[in-house]
Amino acid sequence: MMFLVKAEVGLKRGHFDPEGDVVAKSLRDLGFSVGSVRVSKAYTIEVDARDAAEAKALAEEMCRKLLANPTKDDFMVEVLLIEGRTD
Amino acid sequence: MMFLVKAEVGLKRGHFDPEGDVVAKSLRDLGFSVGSVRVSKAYTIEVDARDAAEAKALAEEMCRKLLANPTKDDFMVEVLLIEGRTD
Amino acid sequence: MDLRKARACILRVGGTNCDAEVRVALEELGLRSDVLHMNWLEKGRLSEYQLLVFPGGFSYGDYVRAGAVWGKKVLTRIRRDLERFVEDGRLVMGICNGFQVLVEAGVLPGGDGSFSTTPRAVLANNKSAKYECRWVFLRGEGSQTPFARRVGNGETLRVPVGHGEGRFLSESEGVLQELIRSNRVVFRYSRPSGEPAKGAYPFNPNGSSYDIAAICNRDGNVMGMMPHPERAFFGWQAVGYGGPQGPADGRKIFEGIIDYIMEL
Amino acid sequence: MREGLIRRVSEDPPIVAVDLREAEDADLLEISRGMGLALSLPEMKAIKEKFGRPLTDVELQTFGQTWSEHCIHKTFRGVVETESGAVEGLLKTYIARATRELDRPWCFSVFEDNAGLVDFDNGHVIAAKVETHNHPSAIEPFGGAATGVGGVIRDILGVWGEPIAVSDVLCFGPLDIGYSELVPGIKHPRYIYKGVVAGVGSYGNNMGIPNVSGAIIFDRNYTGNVVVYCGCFGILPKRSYIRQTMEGDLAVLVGGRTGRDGIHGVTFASTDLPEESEGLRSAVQIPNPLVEERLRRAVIRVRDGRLASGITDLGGGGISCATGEMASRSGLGLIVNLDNVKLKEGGVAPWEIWVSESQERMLFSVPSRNLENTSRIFEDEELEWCVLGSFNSTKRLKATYRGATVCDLGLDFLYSPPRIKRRAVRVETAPRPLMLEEPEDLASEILSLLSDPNVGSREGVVRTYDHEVRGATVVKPVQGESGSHNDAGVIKPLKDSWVGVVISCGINPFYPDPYWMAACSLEEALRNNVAVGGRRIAILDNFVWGNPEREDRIGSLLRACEACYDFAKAFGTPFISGKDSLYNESPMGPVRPTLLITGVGIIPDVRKAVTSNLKAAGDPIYLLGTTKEEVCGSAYLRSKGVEGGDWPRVDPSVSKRVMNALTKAIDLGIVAACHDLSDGGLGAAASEMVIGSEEGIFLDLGRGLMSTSRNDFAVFSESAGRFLVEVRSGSEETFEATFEGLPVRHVGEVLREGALRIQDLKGREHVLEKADLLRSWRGD
Ligand SMILES: Nc1ncnc2c1ncn2[C@@H]1O[C@H](COP(=O)(O)OP(=O)(O)O)[C@@H](O)[C@H]1O
Ligand SMILES: [Mg+2]
Repeated sequence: MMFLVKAEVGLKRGHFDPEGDVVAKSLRDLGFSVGSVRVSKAYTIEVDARDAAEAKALAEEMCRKLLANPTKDDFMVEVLLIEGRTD
Repeated sequence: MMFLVKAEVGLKRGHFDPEGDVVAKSLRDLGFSVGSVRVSKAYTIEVDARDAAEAKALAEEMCRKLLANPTKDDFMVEVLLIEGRTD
Repeated sequence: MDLRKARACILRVGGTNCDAEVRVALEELGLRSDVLHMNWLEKGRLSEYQLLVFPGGFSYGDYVRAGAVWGKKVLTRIRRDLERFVEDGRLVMGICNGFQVLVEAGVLPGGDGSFSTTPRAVLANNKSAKYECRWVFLRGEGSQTPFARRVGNGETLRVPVGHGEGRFLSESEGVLQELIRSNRVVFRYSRPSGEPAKGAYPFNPNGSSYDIAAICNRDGNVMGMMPHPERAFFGWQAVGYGGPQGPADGRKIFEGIIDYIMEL
Repeated sequence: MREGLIRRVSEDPPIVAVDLREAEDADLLEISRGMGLALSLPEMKAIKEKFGRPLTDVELQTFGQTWSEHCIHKTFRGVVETESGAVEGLLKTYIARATRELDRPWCFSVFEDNAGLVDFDNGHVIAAKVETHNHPSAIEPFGGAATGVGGVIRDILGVWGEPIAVSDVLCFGPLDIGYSELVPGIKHPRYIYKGVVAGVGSYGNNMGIPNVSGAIIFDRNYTGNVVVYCGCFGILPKRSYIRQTMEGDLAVLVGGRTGRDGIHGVTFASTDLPEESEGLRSAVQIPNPLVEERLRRAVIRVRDGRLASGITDLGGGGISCATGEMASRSGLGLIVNLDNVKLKEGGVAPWEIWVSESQERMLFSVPSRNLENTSRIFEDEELEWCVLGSFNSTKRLKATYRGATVCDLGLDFLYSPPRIKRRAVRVETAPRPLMLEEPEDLASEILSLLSDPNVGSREGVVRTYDHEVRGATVVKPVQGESGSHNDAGVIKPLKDSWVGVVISCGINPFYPDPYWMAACSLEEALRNNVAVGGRRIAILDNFVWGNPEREDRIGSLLRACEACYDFAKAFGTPFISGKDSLYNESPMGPVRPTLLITGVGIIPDVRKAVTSNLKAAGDPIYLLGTTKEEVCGSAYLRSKGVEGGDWPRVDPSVSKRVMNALTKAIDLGIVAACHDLSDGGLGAAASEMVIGSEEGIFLDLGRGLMSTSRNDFAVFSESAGRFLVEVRSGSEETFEATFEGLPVRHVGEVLREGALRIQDLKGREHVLEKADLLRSWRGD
């Protein structure tokens, strides 16, 4: 069964995020009152799995093997929906 | 009051996502059984606002003014929490 | 006007890195050029110049999207002056990152008046999902812009590109058709024969729609292009691509600028 | 460890005092390990004996950093004991001695500063430096490689150089290795490869510095030990090279903020890669090229305004090493106020501020009267800066934090660590018999070798690096529509001079004898340089070796160093800079001893530079050099998984004369195209020339100087000192006269049609169409 999974990968807290810094400054320049900004990447992946739990486990493995570097990144995986259903 | 807002900016449906395509291929190379992959950017922003509704509106304006380009991007904004509270 | 009195302004911000070679090209043709950080551009100062260049580089790290942060800064810092500059019929050129900036600022393709309030196009990431440093063939489309004055309709130029985000996409099919109809597509990526690339890689290095490499505004005095003519100015820069003897093809674009300024 | 040796002096700020006076040997070692100092027992004892007082953690960390392998090259400066006597310093005895004895007047500054400097044209000098960033790249490939590039660029800025080019040489495990063959803690080569290539490209492209030279090697051995060499080359007016820090000058820190990142990078590079590298989070560095781009602008403006009296980069050891070195090289002392340092985050302990390796920072010494003008430039360029303190005549390195003195060390002691002794055993390598039948079908052998990852096209990587930015690249790394390879990059750095800088590399880690491995690497760097028109070549050495505390590792290092001396002398090419990276060991074993030689030559007129693509049908093709049965470690045997046979050796008496004659022929304008013969031998070189051209090549192997009767050896031998040259037709006589008495033969012609036709030693013809060559080579 196809599941839609979202894996979000971002720098661990404590690491300075150069992109977030530029974005924050630029937003302030545009007149917004913002504090810090952190940028992460979100991968929306169609995963073939037996159930939601397996889909999640697979996505976590994808993070560990390719999408994230556990030394510097945190990641968070969420199963969005089962293909074709939105509940 | 400081609100934590997440703005996710991704390609509009129907737009080809070269990065997602490469990620999907790499995941398949690693033996994962995946369909398509789409990549988006998530900005986690500390926004100064009176209430959650205003925080959300401000973040949407940030997307329109900087974070998204309407030719290719969709965006989605979500208020994560009020600084200091996690409910 | 007397070329010795004319001057070009090459703008830079943090991350800009192609300003020096643009200056070398312009000065080689006798046009004095200042490289100025945008922060130093006091009000009104632009009017001292006949040409404004947004050169290549990675302004603000190309974070968010290539050219986006600088593009918005242009609007908050120098919008009025830039509008007046363009309305005066002075020349504005965006090369690579500079093109991305002009698009993000709404200067190109531009709106009905002059700038559009939101960008009406984008330079999206290359179809190959990679940075591409390679020489391409550009086909002159007979556009009525000073920048292409020395380039015949259907003539090809050999010039390098170097970018990761150069896939031109317009807001709608209508915008694209309008660009084509009003003859504002200045260069298209082509095959060596001069045939448009029709999307074929690597002739079209990024997957741009309609093989667009360069466009101009309604009046033709603002042009943005992804390829780098300043890297194909001297013959010795084109070793393996027609050099090293004689000038290289990109020079024609700068010569068009000089012709125009001398006629002012 | 016994109680009371380590005592917290203050909670906030966190400062610890360590009393070594009562410490036993075991305690000393435990302190060294526990604090991450990576100091040996003799070193800890030297510190213990020197001080009659407890030391702060800041002070001990200063020793840990300054006495690290990375900062002070203790192995290369130490004593190596061998069966046949002691060698007093590998650097002095071999590398620097070659340079000293060659005594070239154009060597402006060697082994002294952040980069080597050689004369150029119009009162300018060229700066060159090559670094390694192996361990950080193993842990975080993208960030590790990117900060490797960023770091070596700062080495060039650190001698007031304007960067004009970068290079990268990368060694990876096989991309198709199975996961099951990996050891925990080792990332898959594919992951490392993608990240490293992206990191190198990202930093160079962001900085706008063209990448014009490099190499990529794949071998199982590098699976556990990725090797990432990053080079940078710069130019500066000679008179701008200012190093005269004076008493009273201010120490000014500029650039990125200081944080916990990169802490213990130095000591980390001085020990084996631990299995649990995932825990080493603080060793990860996040690249921020945007700040370095602004630094570059500021450095050049401060230089041209002649505002500062000295400059250096912050690399290993952070503020502690940069300030200490700047003071020590000027015979001064310094007092630093750590409160002034701008921090990325709160709660950073003083010792962390002191040794942090946060990226994108530079240190200037500025006469106080110039501070205002200097700081205006920093602010113009949107850079953060602070005055760290001022230089004085005390010859002591002192640091204060919140009013307390946290460091007070004599620089003389700090910069004269106890010399270490290493023991070397000679490892004899003797050729073994080779068991391999001569294959029948030469054409298919060539195609299959072209598709070997070690021989195939590098276009997919090289095009992701901008090699044209700055508009000064003459000879490109890849060229033409099919992306064929040139042998070296040529840059024209000055507007008003035709003189070019020629950048090349040589690396041959697969020849099993370390002496000949080094000789071949050196000769290949020169050969690549000469092939495009380079001469007056300066060279840089970069050793990547295993743990030098092991006798066999140091034994092979010694042999490689001997070759460096012998062949630098024989070719007349001085070393001007270099670096060693030792302790490259992982749970999968030691790294294969790997020496990179980088060549920096000049060409008087860039318009005469030679590329490798064919120019005109009918031109004669010449093979320079003798082809011997030297196939051990060749790409050919490796792709077949076969060992044995003899390896290439270098005969400088012939090779040097061939190169000199080639230079002469190039200057005469009679060389239309040239390619050196390296990995894959004659077969690969000829194929690449065809791939890059409309035309083709006919080769008659029997006409070449071959000391073999086997076709496969004739085509795939990697004998040194060889080139394949297209000569302009009509110039045959002049060409042959130029090579009078040298091993040079007219072996074929340029064909009109795009194909490689080889007549083998038995008179049979093998035909390879360009399309097939291209397909195999590109792997599509
Ligand atoms: N990692 C790299 N970075 C930059 N340039 C590279 C890299 N790898 C290869 N190159 C360039 O590509 C060309 C071919 O490299 P290589 O295959 O090692 O040489 P050849 O096949 O000519 O002996 C050279 O110009 C080299 O400088
Ligand atoms: Mg070569």
